[in-house]
Amino acid sequence: MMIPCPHCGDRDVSEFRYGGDATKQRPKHGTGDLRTWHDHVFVFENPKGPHTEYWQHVLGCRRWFKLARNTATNEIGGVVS
Amino acid sequence: MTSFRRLPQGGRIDRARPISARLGGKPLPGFAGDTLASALLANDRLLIGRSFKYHRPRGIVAAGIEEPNALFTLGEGAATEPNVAATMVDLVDGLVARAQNAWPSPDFDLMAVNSLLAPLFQSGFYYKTFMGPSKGSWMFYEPFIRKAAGLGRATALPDPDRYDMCYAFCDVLVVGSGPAGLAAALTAARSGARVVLAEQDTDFGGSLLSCNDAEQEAWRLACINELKSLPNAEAFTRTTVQGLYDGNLAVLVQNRSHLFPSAQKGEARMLLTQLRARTIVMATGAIERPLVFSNNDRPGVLLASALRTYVNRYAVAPDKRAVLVTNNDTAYQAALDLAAAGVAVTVADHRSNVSADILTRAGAQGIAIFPGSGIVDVEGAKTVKAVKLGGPHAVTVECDAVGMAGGWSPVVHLSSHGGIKPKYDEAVAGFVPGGFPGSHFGAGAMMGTFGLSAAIAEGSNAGASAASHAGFGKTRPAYAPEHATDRTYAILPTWAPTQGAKGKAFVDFQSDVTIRDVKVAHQEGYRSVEHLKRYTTLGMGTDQGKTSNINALALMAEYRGITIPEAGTTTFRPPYAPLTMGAIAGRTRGSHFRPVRRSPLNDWHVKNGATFIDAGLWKRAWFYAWAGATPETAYVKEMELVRRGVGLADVSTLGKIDIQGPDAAEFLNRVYVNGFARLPVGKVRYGVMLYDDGIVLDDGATARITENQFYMTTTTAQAGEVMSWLEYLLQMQWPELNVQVASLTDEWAGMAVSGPRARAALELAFPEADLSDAALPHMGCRDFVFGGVTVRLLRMSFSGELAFEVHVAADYAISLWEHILKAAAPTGIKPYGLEALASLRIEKGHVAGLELDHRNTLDDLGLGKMAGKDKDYVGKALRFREDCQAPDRWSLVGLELMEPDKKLRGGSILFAASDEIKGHGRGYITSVTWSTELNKFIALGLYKGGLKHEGEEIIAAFPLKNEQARLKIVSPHFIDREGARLHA
Amino acid sequence: MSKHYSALALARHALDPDMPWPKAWESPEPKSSYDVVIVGGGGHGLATAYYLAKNHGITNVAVIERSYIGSGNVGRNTTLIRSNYMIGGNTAFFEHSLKLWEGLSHELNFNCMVSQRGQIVLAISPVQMDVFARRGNIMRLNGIDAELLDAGEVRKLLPYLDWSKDARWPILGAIMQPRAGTVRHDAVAWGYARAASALGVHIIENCEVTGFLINDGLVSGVETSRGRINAGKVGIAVAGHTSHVAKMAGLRLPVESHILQAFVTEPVKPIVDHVVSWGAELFYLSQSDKGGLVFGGHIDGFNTYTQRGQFNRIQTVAECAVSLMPFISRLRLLRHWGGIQDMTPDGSPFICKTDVRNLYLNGGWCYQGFKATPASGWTFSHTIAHDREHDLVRDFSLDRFGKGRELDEFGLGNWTYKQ
Amino acid sequence: MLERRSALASARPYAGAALRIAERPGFTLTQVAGLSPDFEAKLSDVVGALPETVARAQVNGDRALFRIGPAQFWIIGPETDDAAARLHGQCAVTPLTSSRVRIALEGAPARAVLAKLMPVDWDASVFTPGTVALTGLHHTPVTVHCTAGNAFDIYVMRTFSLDVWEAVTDAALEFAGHRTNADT
Repeated sequence: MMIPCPHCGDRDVSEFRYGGDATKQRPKHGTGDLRTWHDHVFVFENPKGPHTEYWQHVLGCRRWFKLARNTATNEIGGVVS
Repeated sequence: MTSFRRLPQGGRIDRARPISARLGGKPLPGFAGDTLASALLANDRLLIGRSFKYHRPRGIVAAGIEEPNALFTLGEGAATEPNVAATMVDLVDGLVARAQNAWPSPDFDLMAVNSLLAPLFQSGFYYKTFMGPSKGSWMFYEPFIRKAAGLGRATALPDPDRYDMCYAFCDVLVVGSGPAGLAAALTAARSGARVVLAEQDTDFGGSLLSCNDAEQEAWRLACINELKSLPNAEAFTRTTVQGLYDGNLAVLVQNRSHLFPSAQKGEARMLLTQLRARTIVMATGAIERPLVFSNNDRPGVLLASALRTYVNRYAVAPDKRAVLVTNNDTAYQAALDLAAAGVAVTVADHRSNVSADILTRAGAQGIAIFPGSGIVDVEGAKTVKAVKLGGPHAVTVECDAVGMAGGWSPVVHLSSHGGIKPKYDEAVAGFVPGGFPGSHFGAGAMMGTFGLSAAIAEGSNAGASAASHAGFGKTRPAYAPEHATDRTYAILPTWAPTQGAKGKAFVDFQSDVTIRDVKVAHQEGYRSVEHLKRYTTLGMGTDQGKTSNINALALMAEYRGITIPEAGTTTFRPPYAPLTMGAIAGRTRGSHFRPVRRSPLNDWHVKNGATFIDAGLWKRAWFYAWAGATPETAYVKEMELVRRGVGLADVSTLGKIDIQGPDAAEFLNRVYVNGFARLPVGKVRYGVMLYDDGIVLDDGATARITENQFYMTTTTAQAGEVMSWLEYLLQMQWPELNVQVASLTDEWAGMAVSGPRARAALELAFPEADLSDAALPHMGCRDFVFGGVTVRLLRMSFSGELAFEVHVAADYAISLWEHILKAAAPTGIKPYGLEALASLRIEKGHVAGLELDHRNTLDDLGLGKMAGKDKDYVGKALRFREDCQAPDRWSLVGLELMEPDKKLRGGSILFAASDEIKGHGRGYITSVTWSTELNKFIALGLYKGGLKHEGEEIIAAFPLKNEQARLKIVSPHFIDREGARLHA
Repeated sequence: MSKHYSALALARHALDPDMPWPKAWESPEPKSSYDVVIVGGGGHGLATAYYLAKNHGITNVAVIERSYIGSGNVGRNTTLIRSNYMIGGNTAFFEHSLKLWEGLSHELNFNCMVSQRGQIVLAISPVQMDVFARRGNIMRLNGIDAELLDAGEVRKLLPYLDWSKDARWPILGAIMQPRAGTVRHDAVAWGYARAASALGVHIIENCEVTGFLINDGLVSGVETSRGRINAGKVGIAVAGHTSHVAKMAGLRLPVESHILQAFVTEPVKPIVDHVVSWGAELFYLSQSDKGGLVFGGHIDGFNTYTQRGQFNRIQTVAECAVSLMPFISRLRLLRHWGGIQDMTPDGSPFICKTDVRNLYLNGGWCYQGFKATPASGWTFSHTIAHDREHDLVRDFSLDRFGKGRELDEFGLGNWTYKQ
Repeated sequence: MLERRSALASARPYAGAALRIAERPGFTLTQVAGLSPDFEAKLSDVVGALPETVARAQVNGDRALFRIGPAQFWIIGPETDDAAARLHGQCAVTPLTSSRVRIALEGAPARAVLAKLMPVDWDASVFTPGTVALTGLHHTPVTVHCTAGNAFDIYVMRTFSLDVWEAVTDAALEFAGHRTNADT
């Protein structure tokens, strides 16, 4: 796969680290009960199709970003702001 | 008697350059341009091996990569390479080859008795027996089965050769250099696009190399010359496109084995290229199918197209007569070329109607044609003697060779690597690409286009489309040679054998799968293509069923009474052909397997007799020669040095992070469980951070340098994780915080000066600096300039002694380290290594390594009290999950060995004195050391209920060595509990 | 026709080539209703159906498979079996599984080629030796075989490893489980299918479940591509696709689908006689009876359902193979393929009841689905039959994360993609 | 006085007829990051024009500037560079001179060698002088700067530098006239 880094452009997937499901809203710091945090940390959307994920260009500019990617085809949808 | 011979002239071999290779210890003469296969035929060596299961005599079937039978072991000693197809090996001086799967020799093979037991070895054989008499019986049979299986023999010696890897980028990749591929590459290159042409063969031209037409040869050379003249085009031979991966990544492997063993230093036997192509044109051609009939595996039975290649390209022909059996028109190209070479040819054509054009052209060459007939049986065991024809012309024809023309299977592998299934094309009687993504194009035989001018036209179009898709507009197509005609490919699909003979009719030669095996699979219900393949092993050989898959699929469809498309298709996975493991690994092996990370002080350690130990990627000084030769003894002396005097340790591997910004304090206050908001400037604080799940992520000391700048340290192991975690929180979750982080791990070196005489040592090293307890109290921090360089002093202790960490820019580390040792020599200061470092912290009860294993909570580690009650921090919510708060969780304890004569071991399982010694125990030992203070073995461990059991005597069990020992549970702080030494 | 397989039966068929073998399993039309419907005709689903019939006398059972049976991970793994587990909730379950493996060919009258050639896990640091020791000690204390080997003993067994000074990490020793080994993976699906079919279980291929029939929290059947099928109870065993099948029943799960690649070389004569695993990086290798070296490594590491692996992971694994066993450099890779596996935060599975009554879940197997197959079927069938979790899977529950009762066998923390 | 010591002091030198690989010391590396909206303005007051994109270096006199991320720059100056001091208090300033080793690669085969090491398009028509890439070399982060036709500076992490040196010189083996005590 080629992953589009918002700053460095298309780069080989080997330069990136995957950061998990980005469709979930992280509770604001200091808020959220046990159940909310449980769902945020442990439950995954895991769709077969369009998805949004966190990636970091760790062997590059070290930017984290949200990436739209289709888990059924590995098609890249682009960076999500 | 002779079956095959070298023709006096013709072919693409260089008769001026004779080659002497060796086969099975005997010379195998040939010419430059020969393959091992063509040389074998030229020397009339038909019988070249034995089959996998039945050990039947086998010969060469093909002239290309699809060869199922002719596998040899090349090279000797460490350079041994088994299972190489003779058709893909250049005949070069020094080549050494051996036959396989036959003992003592293919000619006289003892295992041939297998063929007598043949009726037993039908599909599913293994699944139905070898179960008795008792449960474990398979273990008795397995060794024999394993010995019998397994093609060639590999060497256990390390591969002596070099393999290389590179990355490349292009606009248009053209796969295959046949007529379509050459046209595509040329047309694309003329547009100015960056073009790469990959050809698997030793020369460009594909099917043109097997022709004997002067005009076509001229066209081929013209294309190649123009292509080579264009600066934006690159063309590679011996280069197989092994697979296509996401993002148009094509993996090309160039095989340079023909240069070995005489290769130059640094020259690679194979080069793997990861090529990112904007667009891809596939012109991968087609592979001819055999026909299935009784004894169709006899040596001398080849593909018709192979016979044509051998006669035209290698000038090797059957001695007198060849019989071709066909169900389509293309066989006649072979027939005519063989006839032209003086071979008498008989054609048995399954079709009762053969076109007039063919009849006249063939008749003119004296080729006998028997319409409506096929081969019933083949006579001869180790070579073909004659064939029995069926149908209206039931005659027996003596011959030296048989050519099978069962129709063509387009090479759709690459097009389906991307996940698009091939679709069946009735007219072609084969599978063609099921479609292409926008950036892929196809041309020529792989699309089912078999005519020469049609293929060239299609290639030109594909090349133009690919170029324009890659953003290159104008180009000029490559036109076909003037007299190029489109020979017809009328085919009457015939899958089942002509009836009337009892001999084995093979579908898959290499896996020894007969038509009967397919029947049995059908009977037993293994009917889906995948079941058929897995149950009969059909198509699972090194040839990956290139010649057998379609025939088998068609036969299964016939038995099921459904159409071929209904029966399904086979999925093609990379690699296209067997791919040398060394080529995939490239240079990344041995000492280069993974990077080595070295401390800025590394060179000093090396020079001064340190023994190193791996800690993740780091090489760390384990212990020093001054203290002893083995870790067991050395670390104890180094511990004593620190407890009684002063020692110097390299702690540069600690993670270090620069945290700056108006919200830096708030940021740290969030990520650490304990408060950092009000940490005064010039102070250091020990902090612990959790992950969102409430489990301990890491710990370390962080200093406040200025109001808005902090200097964080992490554990060596978690440094990378913590850095990414902080970046994630700042960039993705807490945009409201104005903070910048930067890694200082490589910028700053760190050295710990520890021991009662630490202050004395540093006062000698830094005479200008006031290091009194008042000026620099415990957990104080100060920067000052020494020798023109900023030095950062942090007064903190991992060992429990009075200690300082001296940090300095890495460039100056060795200079400062040597200065301290020299200046402080009167204090007896010496270096100590990782083993002592880790042992001292155990005595002090600091958690590390195995105590921080992502399983433990703050409270498990006895750090619960650190967490701010009325403060929020990452992981707070889930920290309070039910079981995380359970009173009887395994938590940190200190352990003392009660039996002086015994040894304590890490990984021991803990039990209460009254427990039966079985099950999972009540905990385990994480870290062990000899305590120089207590003169006994002590340990840290996790124990159910933890320090509630302080003072209890328990048992440590180590059944792997049948050891048990009595321990006492004590506080994990074995020394100086009130911390007097720290504040000295 | 010989229904029973044996050398004798083979001989009879050899003498009379025209005598046909019976179908291994029947393929009937689906009935309108069953006592139990198992969704998923993989190893776990088929084993579950077999033990429902065999252990619990429930034979009115249908196994519903979207494609052909065994088309999922049971046919896409590296065929390893072992029971070297150290966490309380795991040890007994996987040892029970290994015991069932040991008798499986007899039990099913189908040779699954259960080969207990022993697994050797190589340690590269003193700390790792301690970790392995803890594992081995727990195994011994639970009646499971385990040996601690020093470098010399390992070298005698595996002379072909890189013992040179060039090795990036030295091999300091190993933990060995002699009873661990390999199994012919496809045979497991076929053997269970044949045995279940013989007991009356319906095996329905090419039938995709498209929905669940659920009324006020109670499941009563499934909608399929071949029509509605009513069921008293429904079990889901579709590892790899657990999330989106469970989603049809309104369940959201702690599961993320990832691809794990597997590799096989061309066949060569016997050269590797054990299962060998490495402590430097996740890597495991054995030689199949056919002669191919079968091996694998870490998941690609991101959420995907495509069965196409990334090439950089292929490189990583090849680098491990060539660096640990330098002779492999000259052998050739024949095939590589990908299996989609459920990854869970703690790397451990689920066999449990769900919020929907009479709907049961089996999934989240991560790397360990194949070796678990017999015990999974054994305990899942019990859970379904008694509407109560079997004792061996008490900890394989969905609520363990909420309770803070993770089963983190390897201390890797709660990250699906780092397991 | 404390003396500097190169992280490559014990590296085996590389000698090739057409290719030069050597450490290029003698620079000051300062990482600056913005903490206020007017950061880039303040920065250019001190160091001049800033690079437009992450892919291009801006050379102002004896300083080269890389944009390594949003509101983040590297300033590569001479050993005596005072940029850090002059920027103090105006943004986050992090001296990183010791953290990186600069390896210079020069000669006709340079692009071929880079292509063996990093998944970036090194074609002369694409990676022109002034181009910068933040990428990975043997699992470690590196910054590559094309300083002229076939001349490149590779900034590698100090603690990995000896290993990266080995990786680069090994990749360049086929271009080595000889590699000093290569066989020891």
